[in-house]
Amino acid sequence: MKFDFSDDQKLLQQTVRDFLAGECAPDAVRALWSTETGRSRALWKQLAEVGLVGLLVPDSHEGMGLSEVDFVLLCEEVGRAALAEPVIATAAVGAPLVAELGGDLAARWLKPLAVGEAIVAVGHPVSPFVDDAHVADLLLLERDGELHAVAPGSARLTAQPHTDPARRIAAVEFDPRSETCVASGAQARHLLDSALDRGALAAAAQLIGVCDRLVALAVAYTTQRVQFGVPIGSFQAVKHALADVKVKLEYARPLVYRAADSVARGIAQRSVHVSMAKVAAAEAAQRGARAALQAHGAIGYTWEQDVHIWMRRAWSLDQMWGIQRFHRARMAAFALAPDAPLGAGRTFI
Amino acid sequence: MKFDFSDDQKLLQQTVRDFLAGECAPDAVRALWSTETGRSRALWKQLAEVGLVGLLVPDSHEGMGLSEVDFVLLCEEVGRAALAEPVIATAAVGAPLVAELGGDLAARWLKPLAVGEAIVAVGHPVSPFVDDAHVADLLLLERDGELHAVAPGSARLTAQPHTDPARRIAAVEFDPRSETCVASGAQARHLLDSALDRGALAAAAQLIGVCDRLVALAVAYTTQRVQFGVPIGSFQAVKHALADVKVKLEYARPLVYRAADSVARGIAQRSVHVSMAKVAAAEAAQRGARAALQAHGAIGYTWEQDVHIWMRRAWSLDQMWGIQRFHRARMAAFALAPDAPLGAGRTFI
Amino acid sequence: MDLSYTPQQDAFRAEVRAWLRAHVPAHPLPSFDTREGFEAHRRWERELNQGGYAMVPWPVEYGGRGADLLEWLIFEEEYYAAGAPKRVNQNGIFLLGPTIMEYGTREQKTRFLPRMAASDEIWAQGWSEPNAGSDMANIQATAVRDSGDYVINGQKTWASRGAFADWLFGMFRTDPNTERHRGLTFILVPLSLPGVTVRPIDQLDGLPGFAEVFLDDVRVPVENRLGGEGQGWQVAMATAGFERGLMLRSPARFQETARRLIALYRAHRESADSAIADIAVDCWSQAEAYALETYRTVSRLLGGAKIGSEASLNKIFWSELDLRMHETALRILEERGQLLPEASAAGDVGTWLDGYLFALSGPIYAGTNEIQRNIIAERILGMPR
Amino acid sequence: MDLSYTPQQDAFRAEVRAWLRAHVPAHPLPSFDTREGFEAHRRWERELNQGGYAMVPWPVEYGGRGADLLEWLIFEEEYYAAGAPKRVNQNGIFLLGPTIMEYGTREQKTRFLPRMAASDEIWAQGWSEPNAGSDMANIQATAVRDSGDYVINGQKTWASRGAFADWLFGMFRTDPNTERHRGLTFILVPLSLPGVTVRPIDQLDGLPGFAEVFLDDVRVPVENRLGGEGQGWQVAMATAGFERGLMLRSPARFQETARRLIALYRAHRESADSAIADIAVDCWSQAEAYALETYRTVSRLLGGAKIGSEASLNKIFWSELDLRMHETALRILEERGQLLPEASAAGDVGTWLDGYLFALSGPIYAGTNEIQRNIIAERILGMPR
Repeated sequence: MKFDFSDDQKLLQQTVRDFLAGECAPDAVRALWSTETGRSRALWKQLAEVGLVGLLVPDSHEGMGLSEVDFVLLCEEVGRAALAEPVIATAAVGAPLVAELGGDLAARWLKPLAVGEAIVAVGHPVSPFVDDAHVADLLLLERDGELHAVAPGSARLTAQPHTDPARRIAAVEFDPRSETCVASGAQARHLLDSALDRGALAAAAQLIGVCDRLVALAVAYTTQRVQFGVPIGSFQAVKHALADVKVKLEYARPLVYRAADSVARGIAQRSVHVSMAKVAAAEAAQRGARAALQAHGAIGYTWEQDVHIWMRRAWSLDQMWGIQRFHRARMAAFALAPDAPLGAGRTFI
Repeated sequence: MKFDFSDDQKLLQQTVRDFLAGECAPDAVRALWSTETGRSRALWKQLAEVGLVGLLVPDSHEGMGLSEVDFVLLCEEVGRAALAEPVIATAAVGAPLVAELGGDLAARWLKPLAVGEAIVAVGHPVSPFVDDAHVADLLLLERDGELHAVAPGSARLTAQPHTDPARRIAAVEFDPRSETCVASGAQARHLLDSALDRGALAAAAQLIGVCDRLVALAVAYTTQRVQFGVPIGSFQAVKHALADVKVKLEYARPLVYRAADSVARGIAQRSVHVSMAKVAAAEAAQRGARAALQAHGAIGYTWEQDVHIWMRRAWSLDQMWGIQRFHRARMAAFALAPDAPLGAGRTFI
Repeated sequence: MDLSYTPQQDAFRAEVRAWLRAHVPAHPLPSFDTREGFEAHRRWERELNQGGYAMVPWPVEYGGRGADLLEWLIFEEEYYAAGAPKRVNQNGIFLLGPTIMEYGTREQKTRFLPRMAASDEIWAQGWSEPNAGSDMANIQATAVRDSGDYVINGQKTWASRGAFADWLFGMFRTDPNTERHRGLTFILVPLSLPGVTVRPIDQLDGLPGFAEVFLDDVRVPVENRLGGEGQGWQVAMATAGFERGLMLRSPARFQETARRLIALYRAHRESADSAIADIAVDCWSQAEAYALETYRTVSRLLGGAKIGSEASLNKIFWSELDLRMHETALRILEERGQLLPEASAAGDVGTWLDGYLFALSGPIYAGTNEIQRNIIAERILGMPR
Repeated sequence: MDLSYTPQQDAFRAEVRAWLRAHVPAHPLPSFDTREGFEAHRRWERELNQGGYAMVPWPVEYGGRGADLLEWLIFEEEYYAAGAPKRVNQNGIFLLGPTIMEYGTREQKTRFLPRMAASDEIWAQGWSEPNAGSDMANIQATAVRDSGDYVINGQKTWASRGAFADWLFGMFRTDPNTERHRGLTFILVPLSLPGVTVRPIDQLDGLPGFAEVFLDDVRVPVENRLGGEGQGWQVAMATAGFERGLMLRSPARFQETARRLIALYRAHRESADSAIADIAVDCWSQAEAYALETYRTVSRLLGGAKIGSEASLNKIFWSELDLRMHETALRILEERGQLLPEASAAGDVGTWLDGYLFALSGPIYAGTNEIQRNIIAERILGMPR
C-alpha cells in the first residue's frame, strides 16, 4: 500500500510544468484564442518531445508505453497552464484507442500520433460535439454502436463557437460505410467505455490543475490589492471563501489519483472511480472559478485580466467527456445497487 | 395598494410581545419543559385575555372576530418567545374549524375555546401525529376523508417524545362512528384544506419570530464574547454568516405576510402562497439555527445555554403542518402547470 | 393591508401595455456595448421619450409623468413583460437626473435635463478609481480651481457605458488636504474635451461595457459642479441612494427571468434532472418574495418611512437569485448552454449564457456582496466593527 | 503507487475481524455520558485490552501492538464495520499516552501507562477555559511552585469525559509574568483531590458529555508535570498534533455513516425526494475521498513527509460531511427523524437524531471551523494575516 507517486513521476510533472510555464504562458494562450484553429502544430510537436503526447502509446510505436498513473499528473499541469491543444482528444483518448484497435489502423497512425505529427479526434455518444475535429488527421466516430475511422475530408464539420475560446468543437456528420467501420458490437462497446474513462479522467485531472491555478491567482491578487489600507486578502470573507475551495480541491485530488490507478490497472470499478473523480474535480473547479472571480472584483470581470482564462476552462472541462449529471448517474447506479460494496474497509477491495 | 400593517395591528403585536417577554421568558419555557403536560392552563387563560386565543373566533362567540392578517404578527411573537401552548392547534386551526363546522359543536365549544377555557387539537392527514392532543378537551380527527369530533376519553393517545421538549405530540387512535362524524366529502375536504392553510401559516409566522430571535441571540453573544482581545462579533466570518441569515429572514417575511392576506381574503391561490411562506420561513429558521449555534461555539452546545430553545423550535415548527417537501410539491404543482400565471405583473393579479 | 391596485393604476398599466405592444422592436436590438447597438438603443430611448415613457418617474415639470414608486413598479412590470430593450440612458434618467433636480441650479436643470430626456447626452458613471473600488472614499483624482474652471487630473475606471457615452459624472478631490469622504466635489465632465482619453474595457462577454477614463489637465467650467464644493459625498449618496437603486433593480427583471426559467425547465422536463424542478420553483418563489418585499418597501416609503441600509439586503438577495437562476438554466441546457448565440446548435438558448455572464457581475458591482454583508452586520444587526 | 494490501495486512484484518465478531456486545452499550454507560464502556476497554486490541498503535514495550498507521486504519475499519462501542478511553490511549511516551520520565511511564492501558484511570481533556476557547493560548489557570508541589488555581471547561473521568490533563500558567504561549506547563491532575470541583455540563442531548473543573488550591506533586516547566505549549501541540487527530477521526466512522445513509435511502426510496439520492451518493463519494486522502497522507507520513496545517483541511471536510450525512438522513426520515429513541413510532431511527446532535458539535470542537479556515488561508495558502 503506497498511495503516492514515484520520484520519476513527480520529476516528469515538474518538467512539463516548467515547459508549459515557458511555452504556454497566458499571452500564448490568448494568442491562440485569436487564431482560426486555436491550435499550434509547432507547440504540439514540442509537447510530443516533452513526452506528453505519446505517453500512453506503446513503446513499440515510438510512444513511452507508460500508464494513466504517469499521465494524470501531466494532465494536471495541462490544466494549470490552460493548454488547449488536443491533449485529451489525441494523447488521452485517441492514441490509446488506435492502439487498442490495432491492425492496419495502428500501423498507419500510431507512430505519427505518438510523435505529434498527426492528430486524432474522437466522436463519442457521451457528447453531441467532437472536440478538435477541425485539426484532426483522423476521426474516430461512433454511430449506432459502431466505431468508424473517417478521413476528415469525408466528414462535414460545423464549428460550434463556445464561450471558452480555447475549446474548439464541431457537430460532425458523416456517412458510415462498412469500409469505415473498425469495431462493432461488444468490442466497440468496450472500446467506447475505455475511451470515456480515459477522457473523463484526463478532464478531471485538468480540472484539478485549473482549480489550483484559480486559487493561486486569487491568492496572488488579494495579497497585493490594497483597499481600506490593507491587502484585501487579509479580510476573513476573502480568506474563508478561498479556504473552502482549497478543501474541495484537496479532497477531489485523491479521487482523481485513485481513478488513474484504477484505469491503469483496469479494475472492475474503474468507471465509477472515474465518475467520482470527474464530479469532485468539476465541483471544486466551479467553486474555484466563482471564488476567484469574486476575489478579483471588477478587474476579474474584464477580458484583459487572466482569471477568466481558467474560469472558462473550468466551465468547458466540466462538460467534456460527460457532464456531471451523467457521471452522478453512474455513481448512483453503483452505490444504490443492493449488493454495493459500501462501508469501512471496502475502499481498496 | 398598501402592503403594511395598520397601527392597531402593530400595537397589538407590541402588547403581545411585552406580555410574552414577561410571562414567557426562557426560564418559564424551561420550567414547562419539565412538567408532565408541558402546558399551563393558567398561562393559556392569560393568553386568551391578551386576545391571542380567540382572535379568529367570531365576536358572536366571545372572540375578537379578526383575521389572519391581524393574527400573523402575533404568531411571530409566539415564535420569538418560544411559547409552546396550543396556539396553532387551538387558536390558529381548531377554533376557526369549530366555527366553520357551526351547529351544536360551535354552540358547545366556541365560547370556551375563545376565552381559553377549552383546548381543541386537530389530527390532519398532513402529519402522522397530533400536537397537543394530551391537553385537549376536544379532538377533531380526520379518518378516510371524514372529520370526527371525539372526546379525549374515547381516543387512545401514545405520546411520542420529541427532540423539542416543547413539542408534545401523540399518535392517536380512535373508533370512528357515525355519531362522531361532523363533516365528510367535499365539505370535509374544504375544511381540512382551510385548516392546513391556517396551521401552516401560523407555523410560518412563528418561524419568522424564531429566526429573528436566533439572530438576536447570536448578535448579543458575539458582541460581548471576547477572544483574541476583540468581540468575536467583529470577525467577518461571524458577521457574514449572520448577515446571510438576515437576508433569508427578511425575504421570507413578505411571503408570510402576503400569505396571511391571501388566507384572510380567501383568494384562489392562498394554499400556494402559504406553502411559499412556510418553505421560506423554515429555510430561514434552519439557517438561523445553524448560524446561531455555530456563533455560540461550545457554550451553545450546552443544555443550559438558551440558544437551543429556539433551535429546537426551528426544527419542530419546520415539520408542523407540512414538511418542506409537502409544501414544495404544492408550489411545483402550481408553478409548473402549463397555464401558471408567472412573470412580471402577476404578483397581485 | 390592501394588496390590490386602484382603477387608476390598472388603467395606467393597460395604457403602458398597449403602447409597448405597439412600439417594442420585434427583434432584439444589438448589445448597447457596441457602437451600433448603443445608437440603436439611443433611438429607442428617443422613441420612449416621444411616447412619454422615457422619464416615467420624473416630475411633470421636467417632462416626466410624475409617477410615484408604485406606478414605476407597474411600468417596469409591463416593460419587462414586453421584452423591451435595456435602458442605455439609465445613468442619466434614474441616477443623475433626480440628483440634478435635487442639487442643481436652475441653469443646470435647464442645461442638462432636456438633453438628457432627449438622449442627446448619454451619461457614464464615474464612481471608481484604480485605488477606490470597494474603498469608494479613497478617491485621488483632483480638480483644482483655476479662476472660472476646474482643472481635472486623474483616472476613473469601471465607468459603465463609458465607451460610447457623451458625459461622465463623478467625484473629484478639490481640497488636497483632505482624506476620504471630505473634500470631494461632484463634477460633470464632457467626454469630448481635450485631455480626456477613454479606454474602453472589454468585459467577460468581450464587449466594452465599461471604460477607463484618463483625465489630463481637463478644464471644465465651475458651472459643471453639482452641489457645493466639498459636498460631493453627500451628492453622491443621493445619487446612489435607495430609491434610485430600487429604480434600477425593480423586481420585474427577476420575475421574468424566473418565468423563462420555469418555461425552460418545462421544455426540458423529460431530460432534466428532477432536482432541477425544485430549484426552478424555489427561484420563482424567491423572485416573488423580491417583488413582494419591494411593494412592502414602497408602501413604507409612501407612508413616510426612511429606508437606508436595507438596500444591502436587497443587493445580496437579487444578485444571488439572478446568478442561481442563470446557473440553473445552464444546467438544464447541458452542452448547449455554453455555446455562443451564433453556434448553429445553440438555437435560441444563447441568451442564457449572456445572462449568466451578466449575472456574474451582480455580486461585484454597486458594492460587492462582501461589503454589503459588512453593512448588514454592522448597521442593521449592530455588530461591532 | 500501489493500492493493495500486503498479505500481512490482510491477515491482521482477518484476525481483528474474527476477534471483534466474537467480542463486540450484541446490544449497544448505554451512552458513556452516563455513569452506568461510562462504567460499561470501561469494562469494554478492559475486554479490548485483554484481547490485545486496546492500544493497537502503542509500541510493544508498552503493551501495544506497535501497529503502524496503515494497520491502525485497518483496525479502525474493522472496528467501525463491526459496530463496536465508542472509545471512552481515547483521551488517554490516543492523546495523552503517546505524549507521555514522548515527554514522560521513566517513572511517569511506569506510573501512568499501565493504569491507562488497564482503564483503571480514564482521562479528561482540559484544553479550554472560559476565556480560552478559540483563543487557546489565553490560559489563565495558574500553577504556583511550592516546594515539591504545584498549587493550582483556576477553571477548565468543556473537559470532555470530565463528568466521570479519574484524571485530567491540561496546561497551567506557571510563570505569572508571561502571556499567551509562553510560561505554560503541562500538568496531570487527579480529579479526586481536595479542592477539585467537577461540574458536569449537559450537552444538547441532555447528557453531561463535558464538565467544568474548578481548581481551588489544588496541590499536585511536581512529578505530575509532563515535560519541562514552561514547555507546556510544545507538549500540548504534540498531544493535539496531526497523527493523533488522525487516530481520532479515522475515515471508517464516516464510511460507515455513508453506508447506513445509503441503506436508509434505499429503505425509503419509494417515498423519498428524488434529489436525496444524489445527495446520499455524493456523501458516499466524499466519505471515500476522505478515506483515500487519509491513506495518501499516511503513505506520505510513512515516506518521511511532515504534515502540519493540512489537519485543518481534514477537520473542515469531515465535520461538514458528517453534518450533511445526518441532515440528509433526517430529511429522509421526515416526521420520525425528530422523535427521541424511546418514542414508539421512532422504531430504529433514533440513532440518526443522536448522531445529528453529535455532528453539530463537529464544526465547533477541536478548533472551530472558522479558526481552521484562517489556518488554511494563512498557513497553507499564504494569505496575509
